[in-house]
This record gives sequence, C-alpha cells and structure tokens, in this order.
Amino acid sequence: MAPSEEYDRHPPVLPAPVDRSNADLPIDLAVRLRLYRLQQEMRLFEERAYDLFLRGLVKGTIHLSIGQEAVAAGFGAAMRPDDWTFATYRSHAHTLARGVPMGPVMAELLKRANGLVAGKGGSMHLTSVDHGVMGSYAVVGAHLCVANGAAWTAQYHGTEQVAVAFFGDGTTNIGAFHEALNFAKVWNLPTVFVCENNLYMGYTSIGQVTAVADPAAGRAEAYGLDPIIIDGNDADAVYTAAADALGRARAGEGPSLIEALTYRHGGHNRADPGTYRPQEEVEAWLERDPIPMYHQRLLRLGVDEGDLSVITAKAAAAADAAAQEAVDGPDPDPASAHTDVWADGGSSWRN
Amino acid sequence: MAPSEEYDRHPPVLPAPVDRSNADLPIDLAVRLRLYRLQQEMRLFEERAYDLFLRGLVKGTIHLSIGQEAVAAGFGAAMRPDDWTFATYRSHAHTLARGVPMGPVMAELLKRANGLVAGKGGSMHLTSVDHGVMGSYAVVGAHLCVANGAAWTAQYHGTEQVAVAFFGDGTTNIGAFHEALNFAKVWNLPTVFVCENNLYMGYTSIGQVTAVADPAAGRAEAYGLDPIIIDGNDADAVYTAAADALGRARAGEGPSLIEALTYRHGGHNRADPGTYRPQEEVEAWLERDPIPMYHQRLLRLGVDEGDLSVITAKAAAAADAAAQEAVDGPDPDPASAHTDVWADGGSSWRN
Amino acid sequence: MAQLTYRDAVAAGIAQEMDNDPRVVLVGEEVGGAGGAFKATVGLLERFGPERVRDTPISEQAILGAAMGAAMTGLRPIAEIMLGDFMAVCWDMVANEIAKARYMTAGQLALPLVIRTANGAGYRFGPHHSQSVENWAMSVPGLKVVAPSTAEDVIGLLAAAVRDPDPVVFFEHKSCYPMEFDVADRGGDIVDRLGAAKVVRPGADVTIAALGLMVHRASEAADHLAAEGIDAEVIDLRSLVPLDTETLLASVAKTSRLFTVEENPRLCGWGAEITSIVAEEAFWDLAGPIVRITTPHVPVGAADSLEDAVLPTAERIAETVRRAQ
Amino acid sequence: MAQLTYRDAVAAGIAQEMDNDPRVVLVGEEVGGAGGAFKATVGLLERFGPERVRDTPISEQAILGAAMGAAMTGLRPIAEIMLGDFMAVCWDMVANEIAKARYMTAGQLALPLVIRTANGAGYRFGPHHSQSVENWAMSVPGLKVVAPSTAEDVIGLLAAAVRDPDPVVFFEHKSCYPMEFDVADRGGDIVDRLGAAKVVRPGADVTIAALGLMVHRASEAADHLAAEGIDAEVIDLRSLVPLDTETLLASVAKTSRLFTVEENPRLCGWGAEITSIVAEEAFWDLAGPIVRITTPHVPVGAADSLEDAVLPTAERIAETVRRAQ
Ligand SMILES: Cc1ncc(C[n+]2csc(CCOP(=O)(O)OP(=O)(O)O)c2C)c(N)n1
Ligand SMILES: Cc1ncc(C[n+]2csc(CCOP(=O)(O)OP(=O)(O)O)c2C)c(N)n1
Ligand SMILES: [Mg+2]
Ligand SMILES: [Mg+2]
Repeated sequence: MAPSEEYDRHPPVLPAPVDRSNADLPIDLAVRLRLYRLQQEMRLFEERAYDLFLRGLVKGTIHLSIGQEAVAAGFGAAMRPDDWTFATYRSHAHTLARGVPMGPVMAELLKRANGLVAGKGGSMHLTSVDHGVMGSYAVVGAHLCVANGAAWTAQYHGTEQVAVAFFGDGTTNIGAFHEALNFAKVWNLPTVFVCENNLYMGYTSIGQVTAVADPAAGRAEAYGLDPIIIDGNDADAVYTAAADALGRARAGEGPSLIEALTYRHGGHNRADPGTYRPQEEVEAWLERDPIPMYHQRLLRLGVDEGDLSVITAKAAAAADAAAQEAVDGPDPDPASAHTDVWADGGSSWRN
Repeated sequence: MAPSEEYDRHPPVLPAPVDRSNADLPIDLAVRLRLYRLQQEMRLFEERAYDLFLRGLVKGTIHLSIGQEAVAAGFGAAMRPDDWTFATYRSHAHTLARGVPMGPVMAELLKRANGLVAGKGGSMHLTSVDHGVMGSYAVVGAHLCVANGAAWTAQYHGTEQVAVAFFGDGTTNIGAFHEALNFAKVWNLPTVFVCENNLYMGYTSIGQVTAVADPAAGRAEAYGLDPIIIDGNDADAVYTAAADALGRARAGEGPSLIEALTYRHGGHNRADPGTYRPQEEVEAWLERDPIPMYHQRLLRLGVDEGDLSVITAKAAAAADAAAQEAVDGPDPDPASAHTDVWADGGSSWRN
Repeated sequence: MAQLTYRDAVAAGIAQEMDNDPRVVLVGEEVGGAGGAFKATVGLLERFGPERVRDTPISEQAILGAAMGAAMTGLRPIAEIMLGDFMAVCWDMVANEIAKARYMTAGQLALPLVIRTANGAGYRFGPHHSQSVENWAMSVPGLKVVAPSTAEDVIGLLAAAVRDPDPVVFFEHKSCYPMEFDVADRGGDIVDRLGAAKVVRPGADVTIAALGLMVHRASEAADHLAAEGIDAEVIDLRSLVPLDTETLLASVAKTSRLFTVEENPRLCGWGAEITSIVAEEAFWDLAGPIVRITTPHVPVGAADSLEDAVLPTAERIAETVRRAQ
Repeated sequence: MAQLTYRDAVAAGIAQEMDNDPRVVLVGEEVGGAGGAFKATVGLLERFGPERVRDTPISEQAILGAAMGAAMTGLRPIAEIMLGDFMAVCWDMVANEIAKARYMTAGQLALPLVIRTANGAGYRFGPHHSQSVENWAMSVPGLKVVAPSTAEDVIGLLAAAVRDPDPVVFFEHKSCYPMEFDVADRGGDIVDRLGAAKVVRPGADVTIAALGLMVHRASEAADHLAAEGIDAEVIDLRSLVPLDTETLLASVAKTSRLFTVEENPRLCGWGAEITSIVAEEAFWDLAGPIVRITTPHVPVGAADSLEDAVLPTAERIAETVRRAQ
C-alpha cells in the first residue's frame, strides 16, 4: 500500500444507536441521579471554562472533554473514595468526578493562587490528593506506569484500593502504555486502564496511526486481558463496566483494560477548531450527546423533569460560582515560584 | 494471586520433538549446505571465542548464542545481500550470517585495532555496513525502531530491500518494541522482526515477566500481524519462514513478526553460569542442538558425511585463523579514542 | 527583503531543503495534515506529498528510530519532536543511539539527520511543556546543537543542519514563533554554517552571551545599559556544538567581563559550560566574576506570574550587569 | 571495624533500611532471584521475600512508574535501573514525572523514593554501558543526586536517601563494587546525611573536587603531588544536590586554586557547575584559572586502551595540577 492511500483509508466512525436496554441495568436510582448530576456539573463547568477562555482569561491552553462526560462520571460514581485517579491534561471531568469542588479547579484553569495546585500546574496538572486525584500528567503515557505504583501499594497493604488511569486512544501507541499493561498483568495489580477512544489523536484520526481498529481493546489480549469495548456515551454502561473492573481488581483478579467509545464535541485544545473532522461525523455524535440521552433515560425511568431541572440549576449555580471564584482569585505570588520543589517547602540546592 | 506464587508459576518449557517432515521442505541442497556451513561457522567461532575468554583475552563481556545458530543462519541464507540486519549485544552469529569475515569479528571481541569496529564498540556493537550489518545495539529495544528507518528508505526508493531486526524474548516487554511494531504496520514497512525466544530474559524465566505465554506471537495481533511461531532450532524451518516474510515485505505487504523458539546452551553472558535453569530443561534442549540435528537431516537427504566433514573442517580452520588474527591484533591506538565522533573524522566541539 | 515570522521561516527552511534535495523528508506527530502543533510546517504536506511529509503515531522512539535508520541508509530526515520536554521519552534514541552510532561503529554509520523541537517557555503551558533542554543535548558527545533566534537564522541554520553529515538537534524557541523579522533576499538558497556565533551588538564594557529567546532579552537589556553608559556586547551563540569559542574568547579579551543568559535551569546549563571555558582559558583576561543569569533551579510554573518570575528578563539582565560594575 | 566491599555495602545498606522500615521495598530487573546484574543485591530476596524484593520485566518506565506511584501512596521504594546509561530509556519518568510532581501539585504529592544505578566506566563495556550520567540528574530541578565513593558512604548515604522525603538518584560506581573498605561498627544503623561533602585529604595549596571513582584517583594524585611538595586538598563531594558549597568555597578560600575531576564527558558536566559557582562567588579568592579534568567529549570506547585514554587518571590529574602551578 502506498503511503498516499493511507491518508484516506479511515472513514469516519459513526456511533452505534443508543442501547435502550441499558435502562434495564440494575443500577440504583440514587446512583443514576448522581451520574446525571456529575455529567451536568462537568458540562456546565466546562462551558463556563470556555466562556472564560473566550473572555481571554485562560492563558496557555485548555483541553475540554465536552461530549465525553459519561466516562468520568461512570467511574466517579463507581469508585470508592479511597481509590486513586490518574489522569491527563484533559482531566477537568475526572477531577470533578471525585468530588473535588469546582472553584479551585476553575481557578486552576485560570492559574490563580486559589487554584487546585496554586497556579503552578495549570489545567494540565489538576491534582487533589485528598480526593484521590493523584495527578494529571501532560506527557503522554507515563501516568499509566505511575498508576501501577499506587496499585502496588494497595496490593502490598491488602487494602483493596484500586488505581484507575484514564487516557486517550492516541496514547495506546506509545511505549509506556505497553510497559504499564504488561507490568500490571505480570504483577497482577489492581489497576484499571480506561482508554477514552474519542477517535482522534490530536488532529489525526486514530485509525491513521494505529495498527488495529480498536486501539485499546485490540491490544488487550497482548496483555492476557479480555477485550472490553463499551459505549462511552452511556453513563450506565460505563458505571457497570467500571463496577465490574473495580470489583475484579479488589478481589485480587488483577488489571482490566476498558475502551470507551466517545467523542469530544470541540477541538483538541483551545487552539484547535477541529475542522479536520467530517461534518456528518460531528453531527452524528452530537445526536448522541451523553447528557440529553441520559436525561431522556431518566425521564423514561419515571424521574420528574422538575427534579432534573433542580439538579441542573444547582450545577449551573455551582459552575457560575466557580467561575466567579476563579476570576476573583489573585495571581500567584511570584515568590511561590521557588516553593514546593522539596518536602521542606523550598527549592534550595545548596547547603 | 499473591506475588510469592508468581515465582513458581513457570515450569520449564521443553522443546517439541524434531519435525522430521521439514526435510521435505522445498529447499535447494545448495542452500541447505550453506545453512549447515553457516551454523558450523557460528558454532566454531563462538567456541573459539569462549576459549579466548577462558584464556583471559576477552575483557568486558561477551554474549554467546551457542544453541541459537539456526535462527541467524536461516535468515542469513534467505536475505538478499542488500538487505539490512539490526542486531543486539548477542550478535556474533547474525554478523557472520551476512558474510562478514571471522577475523575482524573475533578481533572485535578482543577489542583490537583490527576489529570490526576498531575496538571502539567491542562485542556488543558489531557492525559491517558493507555486509548490511547496520549495527548491534546494547540498550534493549531501540534497534527495532531503527530497523523501521532503513525499511522506510527501501519503501521510499522502491528498492525492495528489507530490514531485519533480531531481538530476544525479554525485549518484547519494553516500550520501544511496541512503538516499532505499531509504526511498522501503520507505515506498511518492509521490516521483519525476529524474536529469538530463548526462554530467558537474562537470568529470569520469560514467563515470569510476560503477560502472555508467547512473548512475541502473543502480541502479533495487537499490531494487525499474524502470529508466527517457528522451531528456531531447525534451520530449514527458519529459512522457510524467513523467505516468506522477506517475500511479503518485498511485495509491499508490510512487516512480519516471527517468534523462533530456541535456547542458549550457556549463560546470559560470560559472568553467568546459568544455574537458574532446571537441569532437565538444559538437557532436553541440548538434545535438540540445531547442528547435530541438521547434520542428521543432511545425511538422511543423502549428503555424504565426508562432505560435511570438509565443511566443518574449513569452518574450524577459519575460526582458528580468526582467533589467531584476533590474538595477534594490536590494541587500538589511544589517540583513536578521539576519532570518528563526527563525519570529519574528529571529535572537536569547538571551532 | 521580506518580512517573515520565525514560525513561517521553519516551513520555508524545510521547503527550501526539500526542494534542494529529494532525500530530505519530514516526519513527526501532526507535521503533515495538521501543519504542526505550532503551525510551523503548514503547507508542506500539500506541497511535497505524503511520501515526504509523514505523520506518525504518538511514539517518539519510533519517530527518531525511523529518522536514524533512514539516515544511515541514505535519506536525510528532519524529525520533529513536538516539544523539547518530550525529548525525555526518546532520550535513549537521542543520547545512546543517534549520538554514539558513528563512533561505536568506527565511522561506518553516517547519520545526517535533524531533530527539530519546540523548546522553552512563554506559553504558560506549565512544567511539562515549558522546559529549555538544549543543555541536555550539549552534554552528550556526538550531537550538534543549534538554536536560532531569528527567522533568517532559522532558515540558514536549518539548511546548514540538513546539509551537515552529522546529527543536529535544532531547538526552535516557541516564544519566537510569532516574532517577525526581516529576511534579506539574496536570490538563492539561504544557507548558513554551524559553529559561528554572531555579535548582534558590539560593545566594549561587558560581554553578554545568549541563545534563542534570551538573545532578544539580552539585546533589550543592552539598550537599557547603553542609556546608562554601559556598553554591552551581545553575542548570539546560535550553535552550542560546535561552539564558537573564538568569538566568545575574543569578546571577553576585549571586555574582560562575561555574563551568560540562559533559560536552562540553574545547574549544569550551557551557561556553566561557557563560564568554565572562560574561567580556564581566559582567566587572566577577567576583571571580575563571571555571572550566570539563568532560570533558577525550579520547574517552570504555569501562571504568568510564575513564569515571569523565573525566566531571565531584560530587567534582570540589566540589573545583574549593573550591580556587577 | 569490618572489611566490606562497596558491592556488599549496597545489599547491607538496603537490608538495614528494609529492617528499619516495612515500607521500604526494592524493585528492578534481576534484583531478586539473580541478586542483581552486578551482584549488589544478593540475599535480599531470600531475606525479605518476594513481596518486598520484586523482579520486573525489561521495562524501565514501568519500574520507575511503579516506584513513583508507590511512593506517593505510602511506600518507600528503592528502584534499580541496571546501568546509568539506561536512565535514557526512562528519562521522562525521571526528569518530567518524578522530578516535577511535588512542585506541579503545589506540594501535594510526596515522592520518597530512591533510584539506584550502576554508573561509570571501568568494565570495558563500550559506549552503551559505560557512561557517567550524574550530570543529567543534576541538571533537572527536583532531584537529589548522590554518589558515594566508599562502602561506608554507600550504607550511610543510601540510608539517608531512603529516609529522605524527596526523590534521590543514587549513583553507584561500577568500578567501585569490588573495592574493599573498612566500615566502623558504631553499634547501630549507619545513617549519614545528604549534602555534606567530605574533605578526604586536607591540604593547603590546591583544591581538588571529585566524586565516585574519581575520588580515589584524585587521592592518588594528591599522594604523587605531596611527594613533589604540592599540598592538595581533596574533597569528595558525595552529593551533587544538595551541594555542599560551604565546604567547597571554604577550601577554595584557603587554597585559591580549584581543580575538578569528573568522569562526565566534557560539556555541561557537574565540574562546569562547580567551576561556575566558584567563578562567580569566589572569584576574588582565585589565584589562577579553574581547571576541569574530565573525560573528553567523546563516547567511552570498549578497548582498554580507549577507556584508559579518556577517563581521568591519577597521572593526568597530577600532571594537570603540576602544570598549573
Ligand atoms: C509523549 C508525548 N508526545 C506528544 C504529546 C503531544 N500531545 C498532547 S495530547 C496529544 C494527542 C493525544 O491523543 P489521545 O491520547 O487520543 O488523547 P485525547 O487528547 O484525544 O484525549 C498529543 C500528541 C505529548 N503530550 N506527549
Ligand atoms: C533498556 C535495557 N534494560 C536492561 C538491559 C540489560 N539487559 C541486557 S540483556 C538483558 C536480557 C535480555 O533478554 P532477551 O531480550 O530475552 O535477550 P537474550 O539476552 O535472551 O538474547 C537485559 C535485561 C539493557 N541492555 N537495556
Ligand atoms: Mg483521542
Ligand atoms: Mg532471551
């Protein structure tokens, strides 16, 4: 095959129809309402973040996950409070999913002193150890290996905690992915690897740079794992798969690799209009927006529209407050550039 | 599974019985005699090298591949003179397989000025560009990526050359392996990846550190490739698989990954007595020594014992001469420590 | 004379070399279809086609391996590592394989290749996307190391790097991408040479050696100092390996004071190397301490105030020189 | 007082810390069943069991990732990277992840871990197994960097590193492994502290700063020089970060001459850093050029004659000091 052909060989991936039967999954209504709330919080948070970006208040870059909320929400609802999350530069949703308050997260997007990591990391390094968010990592791949380390601690102490690593489809092609998966299986670690296949590595269709059709599931057997592909736009499907994988990990049955098929509504980062994506593809996926879909499901399950409106209104108010908290936050004191390199709080390299 | 159990979970892998039917493979007798000669040359060369080691003449380290000759020989006989070899620290056989004279190779094991790379690289970096031996690489994994680059050149110029990378079972767990395989498939490169599964990563049983039973073949499908396992102690089987894979690569059908099951008779390197291996395993594999096995096959095919003796005697004489050439070689001029950093021959970093 | 951004100079330089030599190919993540994460390679895929401008998976080791293997078999690849920070994920390819291959094969393997990368801070990207790592490359024998500060140097030095028979690591400064420069049209290819520093501002009192973005800040500092009667000579080193010690030592012999301005974190930066060369070879020329102006030994924080606090500024440079008088 | 090899001191030091703290675990390729590629961890698997002494696949990124994740969740891992050269295959884990995690989380993540590695030349292993890369670690903010030269320092500094709340890269010199040393029995754990250099030989005329194997060569050179009436003070830096500039500057204040002896290739080695500190902060103490004695800027060749030609020797050190008088 000549290289030139490769560039056309990947037709847009269109979503499967909604699987209505997932409404029958044995999930408590309380959990479902939580899933709804989490997704709305993520969405409204990121919409506010985008507003702030348009107002020129976000320096540097941000990576929105609007459209992908069901994955982070499903895991957030299934994880134990003492489980650990390892995420990427695209981690707003994953951070909120663990119960981190919106204000400090939004403030971090604006790199303010009241931000989650005091403006040191910015949006790509959200971390809240108190909530089990053990870092967001902006060099592709590494954090899959780091998650194994947390899982090792759990195994060593027998605490049944689980480490969950979120990453994108493009990440499955880097060496660290391979090392982490093999290592986790050989050590039988309680690590859950969650690939959010949003069909694009940055500006490039994932099929164009990947040897198999399913970037994660197509590799699972290479690590002695079951291939698992789920509808990443259906919070119930995610929740169920998450609960399964977390349960297996807690039971000492080792790691899992889950591929969640999803889509980001916008571009890769704030600099990207996303024009490389076929319009029909974008539209088809917008029709499968996880939030309206879930909204409809809850209504079908008998939830009152009014109750959902209250949830949404509360989320909106929280997002508004967070935006205000962020905007009002001070810039970091320049002196703090020199703190926190070492455990003693400082950065001195000499005695 | 508790970690402690892992350490016992890998019983010794015993070889399959000789596949006598391989005598029926449609291989020219001339090729078969070449395969025999190559294997004898490799074996006798390395036996001489080991003698020199026992005499204290090999400083540093050497990694023998006694027992694994059929792999290098099978590929050597199948490759075109303008194909490229990329090998590891365990590359004596692969270097000889391409027709590199024994003398400079042996001299390099002794790090003499008349060595293949003038004593600069030593046994781990054998290279002879004139013979298509494009380097031996001593950091595990990298050269799989480098082989792709040569394959790219062939693809770019349409020369139908093929790049062949040899590596061990332990190498399948490092990140570079994964990157190289995926990359080769995506670019449809004429690269043939040859895993010599000698059952051990250094001093560690490969099963103990690998998520799948077949370290290479068990990963092939993760790169859209067919799983291929061959009897790496049968030169005919290797030759046939090599010819197939090389043919596919030349025809523009992309990369292959071949796992050749084999065994090193000795330890990992000169410092290793190999005592971690069960005696029954070693003995079973010694019974499957590729050279006597091939000798028997040739006799069954009607070759005269005397003709084989001549081949062996010539190989022995060449190995003896090489040993002498090495021992007689001068140490590198210390001044040469400063040459060959740059294309201008020197090492100056200032104007 | 044309106006050109540093960003556009990258594509122009690559295009010039691809026009000049069919063996020149470009490889990296998003370099083709997307025109580069920093839009520095826009138009090249359209112009030279997918055989010569090749997008890759996220696999930096595979990218540099491909460049290395291609170079040793006759191509002249330009490989992009999207950000300087990501040199870390393929450091084995750079430091162990590419740098040492010629030496350890006694000259048999030739590696005419260029590794381009977007280096340095200024985009408020935080600790994983803001490092200056040209000192990493300088510390490894077998690598040539170049870092242009202007559009003309981007083209001229890139051409020199592509035509050089040895591997060159080419550090583009991401904060320079939007800058506009005059580029003289000399009617023909723009080709410079490696290993020649440039005195961008002659002066008699002190020598300030800088690189990349810091050249502009050093020049600005020199303007301030001039107003106060301190006549600073600013040297744009342009190439760390080969290093133009001649220009440097001649300048110090004249001014008797040396200041280095670098974005590298404090310890073991290239400033330390320059300082050490002068402290040994020109000690008797010196009339006072050699002073390094560096990023302190901390990661680069994301917030404006944090980034601005650590990168050397024109003010800090001027103030340091002033205090040392 | 016991005789102990540097090699055995490694296992002794690890054992001491594993006895002392159940959170201490050891991870790496061949560290368990095989007792280490250099036999520096023999007996630990038998003594502490496979839960605490864990063999791994060949996957250095996974090894350091495991150490990092374990450290941030409460273990105190010691991770082995078999050779210093292989730091390159996991450099992202070292330089981007481990080094920056605390800073970029505003202090939330604690990383009490140690990365041990066999550094340096002397085994005739050739370019891929003989590098000295302690300068790589020194150049990255967020890493502590230690390199013992004796068995007692191996134990004491390893203990200090394990107990330190920050990540420490611990460079064992492979040529020191077979050396025997007296280790004083003080009845109890041997625990040193990071950031304290040692004056291993007091002297009045010149200061020689060295590290690892080079300390022994510098001491030998000092013996030669003493016979000629040159009284050299030899400083074993022991720790590059934190760096004991106090001891260093006090020595230079006394002797007014500084020589550094390092195995790093010439450019941007730690010698350049030491030199630069002195050239700035103690310039007026100096009575002559600061001279670095380094491996030249070339890879380390395999042959005896090539390795011996490039590593600083006692003779070269003595000759350099002599010539500079
Ligand atoms: C090692 C490395 N290479 C390249 C990049 C630049 N980069 C950042 S995000 C990205 C695309 C990642 O795609 P994917 O894994 O699918 O995640 P997504 O952004 O879609 O969530 C790239 C190439 C990086 N951060 N790290
Ligand atoms: C990146 C890296 N890690 C570790 C080593 C040390 N090492 C050299 S050979 C080896 C074992 C390799 O096993 P395998 O790939 O099976 O090849 P074999 O030696 O059996 O031919 C190891 C761990 C290395 N050279 N490079
Ligand atoms: Mg993606
Ligand atoms: Mg093996």
